[in-house]
Amino acid sequence: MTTVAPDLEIPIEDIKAGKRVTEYHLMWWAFRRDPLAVLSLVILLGFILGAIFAPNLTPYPEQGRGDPNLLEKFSPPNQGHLLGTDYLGRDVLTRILYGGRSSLAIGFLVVIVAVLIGVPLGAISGYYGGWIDNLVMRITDIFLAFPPLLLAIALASALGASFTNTMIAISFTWWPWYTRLVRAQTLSLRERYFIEAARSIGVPSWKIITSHVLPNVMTPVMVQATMDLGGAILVGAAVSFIGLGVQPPLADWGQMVSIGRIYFIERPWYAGSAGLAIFLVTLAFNLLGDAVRDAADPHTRRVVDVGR
Amino acid sequence: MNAPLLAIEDLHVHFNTYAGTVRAVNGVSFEIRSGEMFGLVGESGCGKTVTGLAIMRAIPSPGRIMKGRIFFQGEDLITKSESEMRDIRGGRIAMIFQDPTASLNPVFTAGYQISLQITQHRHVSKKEAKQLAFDMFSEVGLPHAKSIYNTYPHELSGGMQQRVMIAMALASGAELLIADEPTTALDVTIQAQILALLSQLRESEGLTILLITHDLGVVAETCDRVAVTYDGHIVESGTVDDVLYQTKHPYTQGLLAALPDTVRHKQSLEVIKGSVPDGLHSVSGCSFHPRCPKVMDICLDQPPSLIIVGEKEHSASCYLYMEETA
Amino acid sequence: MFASSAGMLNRHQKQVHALDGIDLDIYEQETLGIVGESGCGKTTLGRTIIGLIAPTSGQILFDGQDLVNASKDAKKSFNREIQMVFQNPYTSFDPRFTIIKCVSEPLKIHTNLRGAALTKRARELLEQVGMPGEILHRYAHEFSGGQLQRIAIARALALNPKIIVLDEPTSALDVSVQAQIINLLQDLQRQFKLTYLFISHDLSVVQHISNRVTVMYLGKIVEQNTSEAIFEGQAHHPYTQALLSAMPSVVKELRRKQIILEGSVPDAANPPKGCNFHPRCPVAMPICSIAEPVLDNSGAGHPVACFVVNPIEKSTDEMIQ
Amino acid sequence: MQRLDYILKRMVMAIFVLISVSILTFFIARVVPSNPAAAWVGPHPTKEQIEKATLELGLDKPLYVQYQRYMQDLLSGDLGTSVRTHQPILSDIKTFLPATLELVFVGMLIAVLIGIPLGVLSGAFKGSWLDHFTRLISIAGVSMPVFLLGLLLQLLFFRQLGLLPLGARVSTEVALFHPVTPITRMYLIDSAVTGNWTAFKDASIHLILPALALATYPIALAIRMTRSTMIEVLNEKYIMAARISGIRERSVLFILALKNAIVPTLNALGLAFVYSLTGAILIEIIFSWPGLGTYVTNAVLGVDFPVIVSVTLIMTVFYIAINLILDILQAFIDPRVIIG
Repeated sequence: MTTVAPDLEIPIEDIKAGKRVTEYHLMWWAFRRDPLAVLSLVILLGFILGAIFAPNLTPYPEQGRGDPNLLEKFSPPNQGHLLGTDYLGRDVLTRILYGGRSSLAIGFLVVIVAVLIGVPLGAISGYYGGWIDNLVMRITDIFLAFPPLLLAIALASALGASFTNTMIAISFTWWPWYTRLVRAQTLSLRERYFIEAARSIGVPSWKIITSHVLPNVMTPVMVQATMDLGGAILVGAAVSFIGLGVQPPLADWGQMVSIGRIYFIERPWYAGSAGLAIFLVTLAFNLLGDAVRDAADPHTRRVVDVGR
Repeated sequence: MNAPLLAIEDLHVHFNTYAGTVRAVNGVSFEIRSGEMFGLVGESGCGKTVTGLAIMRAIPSPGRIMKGRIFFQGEDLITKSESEMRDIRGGRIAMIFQDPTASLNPVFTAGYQISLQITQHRHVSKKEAKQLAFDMFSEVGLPHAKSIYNTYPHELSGGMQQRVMIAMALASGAELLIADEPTTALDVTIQAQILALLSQLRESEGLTILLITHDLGVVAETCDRVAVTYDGHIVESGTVDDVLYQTKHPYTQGLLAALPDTVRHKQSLEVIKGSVPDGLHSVSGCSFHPRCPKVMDICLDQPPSLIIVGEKEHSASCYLYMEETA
Repeated sequence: MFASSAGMLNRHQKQVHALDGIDLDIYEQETLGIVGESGCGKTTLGRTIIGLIAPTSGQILFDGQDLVNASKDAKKSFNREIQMVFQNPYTSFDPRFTIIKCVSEPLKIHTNLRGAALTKRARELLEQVGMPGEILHRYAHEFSGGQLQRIAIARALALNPKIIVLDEPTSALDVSVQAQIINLLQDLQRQFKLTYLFISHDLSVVQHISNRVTVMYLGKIVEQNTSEAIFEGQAHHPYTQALLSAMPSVVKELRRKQIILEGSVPDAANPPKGCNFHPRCPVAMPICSIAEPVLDNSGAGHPVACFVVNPIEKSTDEMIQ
Repeated sequence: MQRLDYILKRMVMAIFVLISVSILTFFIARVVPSNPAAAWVGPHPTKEQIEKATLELGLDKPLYVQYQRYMQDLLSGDLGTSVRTHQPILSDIKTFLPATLELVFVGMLIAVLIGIPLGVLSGAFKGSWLDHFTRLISIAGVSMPVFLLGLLLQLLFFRQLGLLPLGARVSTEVALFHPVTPITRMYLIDSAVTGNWTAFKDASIHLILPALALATYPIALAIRMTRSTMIEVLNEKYIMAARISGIRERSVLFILALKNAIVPTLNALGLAFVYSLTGAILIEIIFSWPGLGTYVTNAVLGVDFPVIVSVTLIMTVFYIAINLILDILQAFIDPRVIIG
């Protein structure tokens, strides 16, 4: 009825030889065998390193910081400017490398803040249940009732257009998803006896949460966080596109598309390369998330418990 | 003696996993006669459920029937096409499972599910199907058939759900019912109800039942004949009286001795040392030899075959009895 | 989406009497078996005794001291004395913990053992339950159900408890493994002078291991007697009789005339009036649907809660009210 | 009865969420800005303007009084005045909202018609070429910035192929010589009702590119969610039981499995809707679509704070309403939802 998936090889000899094989070993093992995962990792590393070492990589670091070069306005891609120049004559590739700084930073910061707020709240809510759970869930209801981009726009404009405020505004809309996710995971963990066993021994609740609950919810959180890095970059770009967020002369991908769209039909390279950068990075994070999920799922990894 | 309704010959089912080939069923042969209740008994991982699924030709994904023949009313099921099998599944052979809650579709009423089953296999109108469903419900002892018809599974108790499953299984006139641990998830008093129902259906409908179970007590009380499986093959088979009370194979003996009700209160139970092989690492010779208290040299290299060891085709696969019969 | 399962508007749920007026004594070094079908409250009872659930009312006395209203410190010391082994060995261990971390968790909470001394104690515990000490650094998923249940017993023994609550410890295991675990439990009981509360739905196992047996139905005790008596013809409550008759057995002498009960256990949130068992009882009398029988020695010489066994003479009117 | 209970409960919940949302927007409007009065009057306020706004909004009063006044205004339909257009915001929204809704509904329709069937097939035939192709589309779809997609579509269909217009709701000729009579202000409906088929055709052509761009993310989302629920459902025991009892594969997939998978898919639609709403903001800029998105973007550029807050509130109300409808729909499909 169903097709037979190709058999994977797993370090069965290691298991037999008594080497310590943890969940993470198995995940890494499966992950390495996924070509798309490795490709996306390479793309991401490229962008991240490019952003960090931008001043050393480009011959026009001053243009990356915003200095105009009006003599070379709108030159199409050529040897000196691989991706052409923008309306102020700045090298587009340089602007993209520099713009990666804010876009990637938004992605990482938003996800980190959302995880730091959302995960503990979800664990507490799911573990304690009762009125605490009710309160936390109703609060997430309220936040999730807003269209996230709009809430971010409203907040960012209340706080004033800037990189930090964009970051705060997006994080504000993001954490409830983690609360929901971790709460659901915690509820299913509570059904398992090892939590009861710890409680019956008298392990304090905070310790059960930190040592039993949180480590066991980390895998789905990791998967979600990886995908959300892409999602947050997308929303960050949208906020910048609208005109909130990083302000010129600092470079930012969303802002570059926003300015470049006016010239796009005649001179597509400017807005196009910035948009493509957003697309590639988001795509890579999504592929990576997929791969992490597949690697974490024993069904796709096809691990049979050998001991049983 | 009746001709066999179902005859399985040298069935092998293997699962190809990353870790290697798991030989879940490794040379199973037995016959079920028309109208009897046949017990297939064994511990977890002995291949009894896979045997049941193999009869249905419904082995899940990495598994394959490697070898063997399955004759149902004289026809080999292995050679049937998928569409011929679809008529046989549910139409002539039906199967019920351990967990009725999971086996019933939660978003359809019991009535819808049984009607779908009936119209699938019989050319009847919707109205006739509904009447048939009512009849089946009362036949399996569900009161108020009309209200059950419009009930969702989650509104029924476990025992009632299993009755609905049985009604669905029999609705299209199956002759053979494969019941895979049908009472394991149920309470003792409900188990008694369901077992009584199965016995009654056998009498009234002439239903043949293959009862797959781990519980020797259930076998003792309900079955006519029984086969004991170990590591994917049959170690002993015969009438229930012969196998359970004239026990020949050391494994069956060990299983019986491990039952708490066979031993006096508070005394130690007999224990079979070690644990069941995983089907992945094949054991040379008789696969029970590492755990056998009566192991001999010959057991280590040649697997024994099933031979007659007593009356009424009481057979066992054990070298202890080879000389006697030879 | 604001679709969460238990909303705050769900609060007006009915209070469910999972346990209703249970009186139970457990004596030192005995094994008290608790038998009943799903929904009878046997697991809730175990979890209440171990302190996982706080009773709505009532007392749990341990050596004469009240566990329910005890101070935090006192509760902590009770935690050492009463341990529990759970039904499903596969979920009894944190998949991210090594065996040593699992077994030594209680020791870290309640003792000052650390480092080498802790490892030594963990090794010792594992050897007591028949597991090699070398497995300390493995993970739970590397073991079979029977092996895990041994490790769970080792964890329960870590603090030298007086009482161990065993909640269906063998129901997930195969017969041959079940026998190993039962033998192990009996050996340990002798060796460490343990008291067991053995909860199970399997009468044959309970009969085998227990000194006394308590039969429960829908949150209440219906009969209590010594194990021998119950299994050798001294079962008086119609429910106990039905349970015994429904128990399939390979032993021909144990096969009784089957009493097949109608219907199934009612919903605990909505129990029947009068005797909880009367809708299914083959010998129910009119009074059974009106009044609630209490545990009484008068009819059978041991506690039975049934109007058939203990005919009412004295204050019928009072009871009907 | 139980179902009615459930529906009532959901409605009460929705009202609770509405009230909470109003409190949150109140905070964003009156508490978060460093100078709410200045934010309210727009860029470069004069001292008198600020003082006047302070009085009008009651900013000198305690918060609960301010909230009371805020709610009174809201309920009487007074959303304030736009700093830029100097019009009451409510009348501006009435003008712009239909254009956005038309775009969003057409986009959603495309998403549902393409996304859900593809998700079902992809999940049912996991591992097939169709599945791989669909997964590729969906992962690219959720990664694609909607504005880039809009620009690329323009480049291809306007610049390269010359097939479709660059933007706007209708062409200039139609606007001048066959104007759409405003009834609902959704051009497709209005032109059809008045029999203005020239305008209908023109409006349809103008809708194609923006609706397609807008639908991409929801399509991808619908595929992903439907596919994963479908896979989950097909692994259930009751599906195996149905197959083993000889039920035709077609009935198994499209009756027995699909009804189980549809409930989580409805949740996906709720999400898809909200992404369409926000996606519309970006798409409208690219396609010069005179809707709420253009309105709010201009408000951002013109620091028109009252407009931003009001549009946020209005769109949130729409989103809550859609979710309520989906919740109620679920109750009619899956009986377990009611007791769960």
